[in-house]
Amino acid sequence: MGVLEGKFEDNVLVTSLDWVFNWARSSSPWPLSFGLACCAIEMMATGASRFDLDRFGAGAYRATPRQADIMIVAGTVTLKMGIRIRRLYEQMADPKYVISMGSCSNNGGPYWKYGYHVLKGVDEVIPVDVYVPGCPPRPESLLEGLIQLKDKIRRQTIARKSEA
Amino acid sequence: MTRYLKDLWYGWTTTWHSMWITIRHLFRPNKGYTIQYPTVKAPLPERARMRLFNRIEDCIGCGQCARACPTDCIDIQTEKRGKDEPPVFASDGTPIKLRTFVFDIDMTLCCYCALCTFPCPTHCLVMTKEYEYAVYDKRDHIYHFAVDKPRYASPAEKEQPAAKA
Amino acid sequence: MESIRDLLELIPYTTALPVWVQAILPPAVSAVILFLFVAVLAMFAIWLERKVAAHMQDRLGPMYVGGWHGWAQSIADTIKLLLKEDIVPAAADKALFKAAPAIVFIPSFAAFVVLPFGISSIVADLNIGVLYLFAVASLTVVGILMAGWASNNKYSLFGGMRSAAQIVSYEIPAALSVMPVIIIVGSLSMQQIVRAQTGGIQNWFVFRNPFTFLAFFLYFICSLAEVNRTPFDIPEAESELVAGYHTEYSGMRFAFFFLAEYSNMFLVAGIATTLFLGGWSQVLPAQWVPKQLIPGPILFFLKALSLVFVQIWLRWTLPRLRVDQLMYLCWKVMLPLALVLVLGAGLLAVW
Amino acid sequence: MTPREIEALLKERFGDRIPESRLDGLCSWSLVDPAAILEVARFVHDDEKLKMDHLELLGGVDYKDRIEVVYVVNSLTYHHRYTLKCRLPRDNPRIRTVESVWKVANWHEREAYDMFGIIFEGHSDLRRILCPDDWEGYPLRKDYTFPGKYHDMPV
Amino acid sequence: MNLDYSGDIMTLNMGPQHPSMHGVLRLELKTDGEVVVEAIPHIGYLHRCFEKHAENIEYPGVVPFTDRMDYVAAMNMELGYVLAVEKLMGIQVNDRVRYIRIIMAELNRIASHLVAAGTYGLDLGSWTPFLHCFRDREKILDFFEETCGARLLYNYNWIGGLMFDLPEGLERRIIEFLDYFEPLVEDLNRLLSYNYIFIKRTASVGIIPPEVAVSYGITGPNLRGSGIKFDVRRNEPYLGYEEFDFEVPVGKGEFGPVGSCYDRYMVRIWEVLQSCRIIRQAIAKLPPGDVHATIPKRVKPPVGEVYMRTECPRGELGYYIVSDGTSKPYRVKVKSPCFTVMSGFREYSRGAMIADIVAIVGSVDIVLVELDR
Repeated sequence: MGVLEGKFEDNVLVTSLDWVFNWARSSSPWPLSFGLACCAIEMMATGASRFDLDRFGAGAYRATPRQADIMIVAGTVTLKMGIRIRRLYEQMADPKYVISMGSCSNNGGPYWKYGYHVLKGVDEVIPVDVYVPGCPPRPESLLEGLIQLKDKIRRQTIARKSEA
Repeated sequence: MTRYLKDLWYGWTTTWHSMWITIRHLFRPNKGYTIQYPTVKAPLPERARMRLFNRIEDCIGCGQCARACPTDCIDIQTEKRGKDEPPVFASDGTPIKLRTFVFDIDMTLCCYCALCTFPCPTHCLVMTKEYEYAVYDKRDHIYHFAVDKPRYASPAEKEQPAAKA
Repeated sequence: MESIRDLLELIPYTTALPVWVQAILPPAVSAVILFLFVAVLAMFAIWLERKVAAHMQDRLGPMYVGGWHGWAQSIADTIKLLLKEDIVPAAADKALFKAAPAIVFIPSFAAFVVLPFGISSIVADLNIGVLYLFAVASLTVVGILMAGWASNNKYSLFGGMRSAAQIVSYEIPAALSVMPVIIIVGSLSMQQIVRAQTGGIQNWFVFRNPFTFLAFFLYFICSLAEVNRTPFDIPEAESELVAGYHTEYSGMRFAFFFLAEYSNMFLVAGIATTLFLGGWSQVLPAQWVPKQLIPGPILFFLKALSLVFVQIWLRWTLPRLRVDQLMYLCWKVMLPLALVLVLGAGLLAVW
Repeated sequence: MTPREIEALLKERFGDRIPESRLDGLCSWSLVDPAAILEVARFVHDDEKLKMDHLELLGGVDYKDRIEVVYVVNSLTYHHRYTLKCRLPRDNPRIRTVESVWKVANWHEREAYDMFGIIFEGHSDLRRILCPDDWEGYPLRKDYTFPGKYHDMPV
Repeated sequence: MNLDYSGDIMTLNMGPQHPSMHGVLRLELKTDGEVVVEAIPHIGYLHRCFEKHAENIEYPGVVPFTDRMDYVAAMNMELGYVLAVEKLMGIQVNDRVRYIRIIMAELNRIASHLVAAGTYGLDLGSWTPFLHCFRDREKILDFFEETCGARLLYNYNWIGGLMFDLPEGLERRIIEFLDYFEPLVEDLNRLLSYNYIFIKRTASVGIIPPEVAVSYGITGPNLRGSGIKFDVRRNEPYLGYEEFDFEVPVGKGEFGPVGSCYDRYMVRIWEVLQSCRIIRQAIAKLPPGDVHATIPKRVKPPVGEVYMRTECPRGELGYYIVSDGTSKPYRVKVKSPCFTVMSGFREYSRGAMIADIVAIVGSVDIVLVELDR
């Protein structure tokens, strides 16, 4: 994802660098404070006392996309908003990740059939890393999604992909 | 002037009131407010509505769930079981007259309202307490419950035996 | 710096190096040590803030990174920020945009030079230490204004303007509230000021007379405003200006702002400690405990960190003031009070 | 006042410009001649006995052969409620705005324009409100067909 | 404030992605320095086509969609719809259903006001009240989850009845919760409401005079904050609210003119305590009964139309339902309280400062999905 990717041969140094990089990235995923609809309340509840997103180092909600690492698309994405979401995603600095939270942003959710103004899945406008199910997902589900995302980050490498 | 001083005094004291509350919370043990999720999991109540599950061996393919669903996330396709086939019964004794060869639930469309579980005559469609199923690919959220294959692979094949007869 | 020079002399062959290297080595080494120290301190302050905030809110705060209560959280944050893409907006004024974080960070770093951590642990004991502090610390506002202007973002601009107005205004009561201390000591040297307070808690300037007692609180409030902390954090007011002057900054440059904010926090706490809480001098009165039991630097840190803690405590308690109320507080409350204090302290000194 | 009394008062004042009324416990309404809507609105708002100063709801209903505009008005003084309706032709629905009577009508009328294409004459700022400005069609009409794409996002 | 400006006007776009816009409201601010000359709200970023869905889905299936309109107070939203359809069909529910509905609606009102108060603190830069409010809100959500299995969007009120009866022993636990919670309101007050900075930030800011409030059709706590005593629960009782003893708090203007942000905020805090009173009374009177007794097999109302309004935490919620005799509603039009409040935003935000804009938006307590539907 970052600027360093795919520039190095795979060797011991790269592996240990990978470990450090991925540890740092997966340990402090700062979310963009960006709530759309119902799921935003559950996202706030995830940050609140009972579930406490901060335990994973993800509690520092950044208001500006420049400083955020993960975008939690929490809620229905309408067509009017889709354009803005794409722009917000472009404003985020690499490496950036997207968690699509809830049915609506996964696939349009309950609004997929007659929603003339609803985008059917946020993956139409931005790439999504993890899909969290639920309508709205329980805070635990979001935390589980975050853990899944961390697993995904830990598997990244800056080594060049083998040609085969 | 008295108002000015009163304002100052009020501002000063209320600040200390607020600070007293926060400092009390700081030194109070976190008595069960925070549930450390991956290591400790709070038990879900009996009626929790999470992922849908269908015991397909009990399903009679009536399609009432699909009709009740406000978001049309259940896709059922059935066909009549042949006369020659052995009769099948659900666990509560209801005869299964239809073979369900497609019973797909798209959990990305589901709104977890549980309206589908109530009309089910054999109570085979239930909402489980499973909530940890975040995936990397959203197609993994479509659950295929049907195990039977349709009798005929395609509609054309279905036509053929009829034509022969 | 003297102690560093002594230390370097212990290393063999340093005398064999060219003379200019010998001249430049002690300052360079102390600069590096100070930089590392400031960075570690800021990271610790960030971790402390997150933990304290969490517990005030009945949460737990970072728990997993590094094991014990997430002690490595700030390290991970810093590495991640350093690794992030560095975006310079196309419409930004590139040179100013790139220079701003450095200009914000360097003064806060440079101000540490005159902080007396212990009897001999001070980089440079200037005889105009307090003046130097105020001069250098007020440079920060230039960087913030530059960041706000260069980002070419309206929120940043608002943040920069607010910050300029705020810091410039609060400099005055802050400087005035230091005056009672200087009147008593009769020197601007930081070490002199600390020496004037040795001999236990009763000699600290906070408890010396009522004017210095009030001056301590006044200075503390003004210093909060100078480092943009709640309730005076309007330049980066998250709910109003998104992130204020550093809205457009990402990655490493943002990390500099972040570190600067927290090192500033420690800096003003350190100044308050030096001026009012006796710096590295002991707590217990000298009549009871004639010898200083705890080393000076440790005492200094404990005192300064407890002030940092109060800053954190205030931040997670109070709402934010509005711009005009902030100015009201400065010009109509703080400034008259500071003048009264200076006058009173002067009269007391003469009398 | 009961709906019956309100209806009688309206009938007395406006006569045949109130062509039809239905009074039941669910939602008592009177049909108002579209040309007279502003006058009626002003009357129910200002009249001492009615004082319906609160416009609760303004919306359209598409009846396939006509479009109805529904005004639910309410009095905060006397706590009574009444419904006014106007029938408009479907192909070119036009009606006077009641913005000058109840200020909240501004947005309600914009929404009705957005959803049904009802043109409110004299409205100060008749733009789309919920859908984007370059949206095509009026979504809540019964014959609305979904657009295929909007700004290369599939619908 | 003098509004004759000669200086240059700068346009500042607040939102759709902005931390204090409660979702995706967009405000176009015309600013002269820190002073906002005009604030024009732009909405529709969360227009999810509820009314179109309602026309295409059978009556019981609309209930989950009404939940999603005002997700903070879903019980109240579905209650309004369900009552409207019941009125249309002429269903009389038994007393147990009525009382449980009242208990649930009032609990949800508390939860919703807690979110409102907490996020208002957040808007003004104070984080801790927000988390303290959410801590207590979780306990209410636990009750909902035990009762119907969902935390946020319940689908609990069905047409003619309820999804489930209350679980065993919940009444007792609700009373225990109230005993625990009522003193905590005072804690919240001391932490936030009585804080001098908070008062300075909110009192005499964003004043909605009563005549403006009426003209813009503002309802609920926002109307009562302006000093007008109007509550649907009291003035047009539904569900038998007339049997309960509670007060309708109105803004008193303790620290400035009536109708300021502070009054609106305090009305919510007082309403929380009144809701506690109602719940206690309802639990004391809770009769036995079957909550499924009056659920119709098929929901097919007669031809007709109905307008039903209820008191939702954000104000007066009205459903105008037209039935053509089929199993799907012909038209459902929602009177959304947030919509009317925001329509007047341009008027009552004029001349405020940027920081005040945030305070005003927070004090009217909007939920964007309900605004856009």
